Amino acid sequence: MTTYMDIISLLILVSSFVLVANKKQTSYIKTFRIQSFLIALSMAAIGFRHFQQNGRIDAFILCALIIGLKVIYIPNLLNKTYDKVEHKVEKDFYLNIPILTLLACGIAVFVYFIVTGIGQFDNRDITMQVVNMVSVVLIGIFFMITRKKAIGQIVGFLVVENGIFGTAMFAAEGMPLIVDIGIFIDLLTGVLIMGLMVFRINDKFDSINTNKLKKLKG
Amino acid sequence: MIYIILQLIIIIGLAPLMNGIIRKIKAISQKRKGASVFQMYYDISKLMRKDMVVSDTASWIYTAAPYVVFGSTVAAALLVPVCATEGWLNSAFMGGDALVFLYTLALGRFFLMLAGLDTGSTFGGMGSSREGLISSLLEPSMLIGLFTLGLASGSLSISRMMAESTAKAVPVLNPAYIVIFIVMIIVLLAETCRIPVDDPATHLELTMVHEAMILEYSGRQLALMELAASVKQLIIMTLIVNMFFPITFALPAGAAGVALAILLYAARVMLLSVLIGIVEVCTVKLRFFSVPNLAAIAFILALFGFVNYFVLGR
Amino acid sequence: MKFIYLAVPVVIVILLLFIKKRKFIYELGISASLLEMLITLSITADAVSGGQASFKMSLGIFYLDSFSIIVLDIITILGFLIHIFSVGYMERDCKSGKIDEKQVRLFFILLNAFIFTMILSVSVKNMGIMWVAIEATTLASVFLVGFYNKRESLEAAWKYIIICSVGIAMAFLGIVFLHLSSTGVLTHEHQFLNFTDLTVNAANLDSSMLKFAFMFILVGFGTKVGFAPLHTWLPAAHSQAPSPVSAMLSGVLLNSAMYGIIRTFTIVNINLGNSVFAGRLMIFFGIFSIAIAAIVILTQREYKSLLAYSSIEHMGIIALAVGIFTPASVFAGLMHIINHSFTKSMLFLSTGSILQKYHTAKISRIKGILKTMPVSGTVFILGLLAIAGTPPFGIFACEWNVLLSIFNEHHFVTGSIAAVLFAVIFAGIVHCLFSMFYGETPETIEPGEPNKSGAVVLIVLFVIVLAAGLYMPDFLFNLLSNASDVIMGEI
Amino acid sequence: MNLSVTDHLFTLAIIMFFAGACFGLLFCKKHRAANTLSNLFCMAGSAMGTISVVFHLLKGGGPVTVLNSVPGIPNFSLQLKYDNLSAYFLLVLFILTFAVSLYSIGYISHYYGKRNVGIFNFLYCTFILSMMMVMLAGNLLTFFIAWELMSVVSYFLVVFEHERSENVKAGTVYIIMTHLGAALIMIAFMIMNVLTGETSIIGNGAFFTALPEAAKNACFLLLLVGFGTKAGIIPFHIWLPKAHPAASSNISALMSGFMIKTAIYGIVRFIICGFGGIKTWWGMTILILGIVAAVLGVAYALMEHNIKRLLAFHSIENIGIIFIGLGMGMIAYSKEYYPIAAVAIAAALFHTLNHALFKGGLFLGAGAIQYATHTRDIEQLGGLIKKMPVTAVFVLCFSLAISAIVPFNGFVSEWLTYQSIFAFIPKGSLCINMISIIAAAALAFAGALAAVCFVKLFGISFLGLPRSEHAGEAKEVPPTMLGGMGILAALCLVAGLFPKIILNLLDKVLIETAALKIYPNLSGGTVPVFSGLTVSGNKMSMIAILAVILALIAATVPAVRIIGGKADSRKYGTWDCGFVEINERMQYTATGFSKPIRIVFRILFRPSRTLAVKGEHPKYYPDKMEYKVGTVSVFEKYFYDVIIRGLHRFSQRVKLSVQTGSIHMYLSYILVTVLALMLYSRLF
Repeated sequence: MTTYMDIISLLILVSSFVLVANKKQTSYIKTFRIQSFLIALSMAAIGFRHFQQNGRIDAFILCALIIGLKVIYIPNLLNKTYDKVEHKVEKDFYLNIPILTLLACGIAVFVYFIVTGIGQFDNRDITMQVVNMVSVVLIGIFFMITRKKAIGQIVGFLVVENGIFGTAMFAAEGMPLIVDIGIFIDLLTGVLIMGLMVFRINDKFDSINTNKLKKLKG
Repeated sequence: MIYIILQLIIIIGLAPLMNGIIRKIKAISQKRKGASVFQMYYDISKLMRKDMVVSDTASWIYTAAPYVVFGSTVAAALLVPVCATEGWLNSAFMGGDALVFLYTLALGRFFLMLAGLDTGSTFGGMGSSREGLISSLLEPSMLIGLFTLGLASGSLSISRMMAESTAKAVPVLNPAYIVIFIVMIIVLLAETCRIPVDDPATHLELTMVHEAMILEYSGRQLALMELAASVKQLIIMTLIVNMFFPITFALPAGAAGVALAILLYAARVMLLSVLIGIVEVCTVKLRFFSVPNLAAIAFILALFGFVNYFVLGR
Repeated sequence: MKFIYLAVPVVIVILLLFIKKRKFIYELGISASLLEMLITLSITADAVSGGQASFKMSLGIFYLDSFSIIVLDIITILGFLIHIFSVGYMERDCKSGKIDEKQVRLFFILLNAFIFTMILSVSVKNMGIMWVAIEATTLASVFLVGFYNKRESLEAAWKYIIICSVGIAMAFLGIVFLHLSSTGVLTHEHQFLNFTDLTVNAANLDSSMLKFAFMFILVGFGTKVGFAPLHTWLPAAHSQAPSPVSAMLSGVLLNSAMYGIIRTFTIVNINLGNSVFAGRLMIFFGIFSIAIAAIVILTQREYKSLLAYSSIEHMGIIALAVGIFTPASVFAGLMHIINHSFTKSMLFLSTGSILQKYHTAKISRIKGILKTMPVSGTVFILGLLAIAGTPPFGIFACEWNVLLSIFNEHHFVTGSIAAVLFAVIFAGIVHCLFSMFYGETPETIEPGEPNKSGAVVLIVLFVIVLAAGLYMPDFLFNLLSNASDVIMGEI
Repeated sequence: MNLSVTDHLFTLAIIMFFAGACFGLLFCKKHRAANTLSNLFCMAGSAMGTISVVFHLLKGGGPVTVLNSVPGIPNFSLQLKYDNLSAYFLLVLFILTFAVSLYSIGYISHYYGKRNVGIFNFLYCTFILSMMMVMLAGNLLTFFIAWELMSVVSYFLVVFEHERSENVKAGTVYIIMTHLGAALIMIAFMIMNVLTGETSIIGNGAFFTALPEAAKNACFLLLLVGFGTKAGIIPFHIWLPKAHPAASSNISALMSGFMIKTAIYGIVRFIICGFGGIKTWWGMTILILGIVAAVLGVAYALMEHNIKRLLAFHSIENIGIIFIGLGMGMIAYSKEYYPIAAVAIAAALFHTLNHALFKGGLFLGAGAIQYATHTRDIEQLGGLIKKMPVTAVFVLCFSLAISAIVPFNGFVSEWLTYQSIFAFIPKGSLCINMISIIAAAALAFAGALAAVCFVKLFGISFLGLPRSEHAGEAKEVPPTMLGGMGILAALCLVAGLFPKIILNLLDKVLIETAALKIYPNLSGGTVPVFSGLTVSGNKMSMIAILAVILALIAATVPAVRIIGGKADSRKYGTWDCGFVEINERMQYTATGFSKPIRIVFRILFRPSRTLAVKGEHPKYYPDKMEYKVGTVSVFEKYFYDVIIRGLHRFSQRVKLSVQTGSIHMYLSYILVTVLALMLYSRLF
């Protein structure tokens, strides 16, 4: 079981690397879809275990929510948004891809160094998974830092959310259900609001390049 | 009381003579016959009897100034015993406090400078301005000098300082005293508007200081001003002779002693006047803005005298 | 039944969805917020009069103790006052054609939603739900920040939502670790993540995990609180939001985020047995925030962002006070929370009047406020002195106590730096802002208060601020000392 | 607690000032009523206050508590009480406020209908109350609150005429400086409070003796800089010459006459009395600061042509003189020569009173000039002695007093300072002696320059011909204003002639607060003409010297008459060198008057001059010539401006490099913070 989980978490991490290496906005969304699917997969695995152990189906509900929201609805929404805003052909990221991936790798190594220092993580079977998920969170932020377009930032934010959700899932086998549901509501509203704002930004600035939002200095 | 009256008579009586002597010395050096040494007495009595011309612009300050200047200068004179006899020293007004002496003179100077400004004439203002600079530059040196002498005698009273000097065999040979002596000579020259600081004989606006301030005065007011100036000169001379060249031998008691002391005093101040006359002859007037250098020298010397007193004198 | 106050804003939001008339909207908003305030005040009164035991009340996931009551009271009292002010403010905006009727309704809906999320965040004991509520505060207020739909406000709103969401995400990571640290200690699922249970069992939690958790929570909620260098959204959002919203953000929202940090801080400190690890972090962030604010305030050009920096400073002071972690310092920190909320809301509300009169946010374009608006102007200038820590206002009393408690722990250098920085901030405020008050009113501007009911609110707030510096009633003292006991770990 | 009648009178005095403040606000709309009533209340309060503090000083009997309130906030008790030291300073305050309030009745009339007089009166009364509160503060907190209140209220008074942007700037500089000073004071208070657990400051004995040595030194420096900023010692003086001219004259009189003295009170209260032990280097520091302030203050004053700026610089000089006294006293105290210390500190405190009297008076005089001529530039004045004869007499008295000329009070305190320096020199080491003698020289120099400066002030503005229409059309000011100045002038003379009245009070003050006795070294002094004030054998009696001078003048007048006979005096124009009739533009100007000093001390003033010739062909046919002389404030240019510019640049840089506007940058802050904290929690 642990090995299986380790592999999936590693895949999730890898999908983050892929995300950082992506160049086009549409492929961000695709990668995100894949990553969410991987999380749903692991949620399902945990769900099976829970069901076997004490017949609870919390995890299945969550799994369904993930698939519904993160694998289907939100990526579609983002795609629609993407279609509706104007596009100019321009580089969407700072630095270049190899350096970005290297830095992302560096973050993962750093997290490994830090997390293994925590007493409780010395030799527990979830260590690897926690390391991967925390890395996903930080790489998500890193992704947001490096992307100029608003869509990229939304995706980055979603990856961060994936990461924290993943951490909760792998490390603690999920939070209390009510918390998880709350998170989903927040996430959904957040993405809706962000999507709405992307339109408005596009309206006012004729672009969704957030690098142009620089009027409020000092 | 008798001493105070004597003091008044001697100071006011002798003061114009000093000017006469100095002028005579200068005349002699220039191979002139020159006026009589008593010329200033004639001038003053003549001026006393003349009518006055007062500027329309002038206010009561102008009228009051001669009296205040004269009054305060003579009051300051009461603080400086002319003869270092015991009775005289003891009766010196308030022990002759050196600080009161300095600040009483300052009262006179204050009114003198105001009077210069009162008529609205440019000369007066110029004189006041210059007088202000010179007097303030020399004030610290004078103070340190008096402080040092005071420390040697343990008191700031001028009569105590004189008593101390009298007690010393030849005070001027004491290093601190020599230095302070030089300082006092510089102060004397500057305060009484003599060459090299000011030339009392000229009425050229570029150089005048004291004469410029009293330019508008005439008649008895002028007489009082001139008299006050010479009194001031004499009291500083008195200070010098009694501090640095005291009568170190014992005088006979009683009236004879006093008379002898007065005579000796007159002789010494006259000698000093001759000396000043010679200094005036030998030097040229400094450019006005070189006067601060002289003052700086005086200040440094005074400080040096003070240190000397501490390192060597105690 | 006590938790009924939670329902009030929800009901209002629903009702407002169906009400079209402006007048009704106003009346409903004011009366509902008044009701809310009265309920919470009655809870407070009960708690205060009932003695030690009744300070805590619990119902399912809901939970109130004296600390939460303090923050809750601040929210509802300011909620009420800001409602009154907003009515005048919106009316004027509406009349001048800046916004339309629909937007007025939207404003009140969002305002009430915002209030709801905040009161929710301080009324629960489950850290997870608290997190959800705090995240929701961002979502509820983001359109309030971008209310005017201009380029700048949109920019501010975007930065606000992105930075706060990311920051808050960190806090969730922290909460996960908090949860992990309690594995094996808290066995029942309904105990999971409850800070009450965590505090009770704090000594048994896993220390290294807890440190990790605290650090993430500090960064996460710290973003919302506005600790430098995570404060970056704050000046932008405060300067672009309508003034009542700025008042709400600065006076109320920051406190709820701070509430989350302090709750965790208690657990960590009990667990670690001393305040070195977490306290040092808090002190560092406190001083760093004060320093950044002090430096930046010196050359501010816009009055609202200057006030935003001042909020950063004051959050820093609170962090500093709590970070010292002695009963006296915590007490002072709590006092500071209250005083800062009232003073800062007062200031932001007065900027509302100024903005509506002068139509500019630039300091250099404003002259003669004291002549134009005697009430707002006087309140504003005295409020600025108050916020800069001048006696006899409330903030001074707090700063005095905070500094005293710092020095009492022999943190001489920290205390001295803080004191000097306060003076620098004072200098910055005077240097930058005071020129607005003097001189002649420009001819284009007619004298008079733009918002009459708002002026009354300002005076009320001013009286509170002044009174807070001169007198503290016994019940408040009890409440505060009880709350500081709570923070010190006696839960 | 048994309060006597006089103590109740004191409470009543406080109530009077409160009433004054309230009436100011109540009659906001009726300017004349507001002003008159409020000032009358202030006068009543001052009179009552004076009586009660004088009685307290004479009667003795330990500190009296006025108010003791615990408002519920922790560590926040307010305590008002007074002992002899406070009573002495309060006496100074009440005398000054009495005169100033009387003066204000007339003076403020030029605000009627133009400004909100009610608010002004409110601020005025509050200002007095806040200064009282500083004197009355019984514990550290109360002192600090009062201190800050005083600063804030006086700030509002400085910017009261806020239409002029320079007033606002002056106010800003003032409040920033004073607040920075206050921050240092606060730090010192915190240290003192925390390390000794003591908060009271008025009572028996020194409260902060338990402080460790290092803390004492630190507190000394903090308090010195903190109070020094308020006192205006160089180099913390730059606010003073800005703020005083900005405030209206009655306020400047209070600020200069008393507010800056609160710093002296603070130093005496905390450093001399509070620490229960003085170090020699503390005294030396204060002495050196005093020397610098005394000399530079008067030197800068000479360069000023704005009366109030000139007077403001003189305040710096006088604070310097007070500091010299204090410094000398502290050195003597630390070396355990208590009688000398007593005389020196008494001299400083005496000078505090004297300065309040004559500087208050001078500011009132400046106000009168401004009232009559609407200008403060002395280059515009002239000939006022004929238009305003009474004012002229009073200003002359104050000028003589501040120049330390006999027979006014300024001389007495300087004389005592000189005496203490003189008495200490035989006991000191070479180093201390060098500083002491330079202090004495500095005193003399400052006194002489002050005399020059006041000759300039009085001579240019009151004598000669009017230099502008304003001055030509001046009229004598209303009697209330003259009354205010007259009281102070009379007191200047009284304090000069009967110094023992004050010294008796000071003796009580010093015995109670520092267990120092003046009288072993000091005797005589009041009414008997020839028993002078004596310090270690040196005698001085102002009455005697005045009597002698008057007698000599009285004798000279008839003597001259007898010698000279009757002589006529004729009025005629001033000598014009035979050219056209002399006019006012040919008079010596203030700029010209101070030129020699400007040239000699050019290193201090950095004078610049520009001569611009104007006209179509300026070289050959000049129409007009413009000559400008400027001096540079060295401290502002080379010290404050550098710091301010540096800070400004630093702030800009930080602002733009932190708050760049780029959301990516902001996000990276979060990432970096997280990574750093992860490292931190891993390492610790």
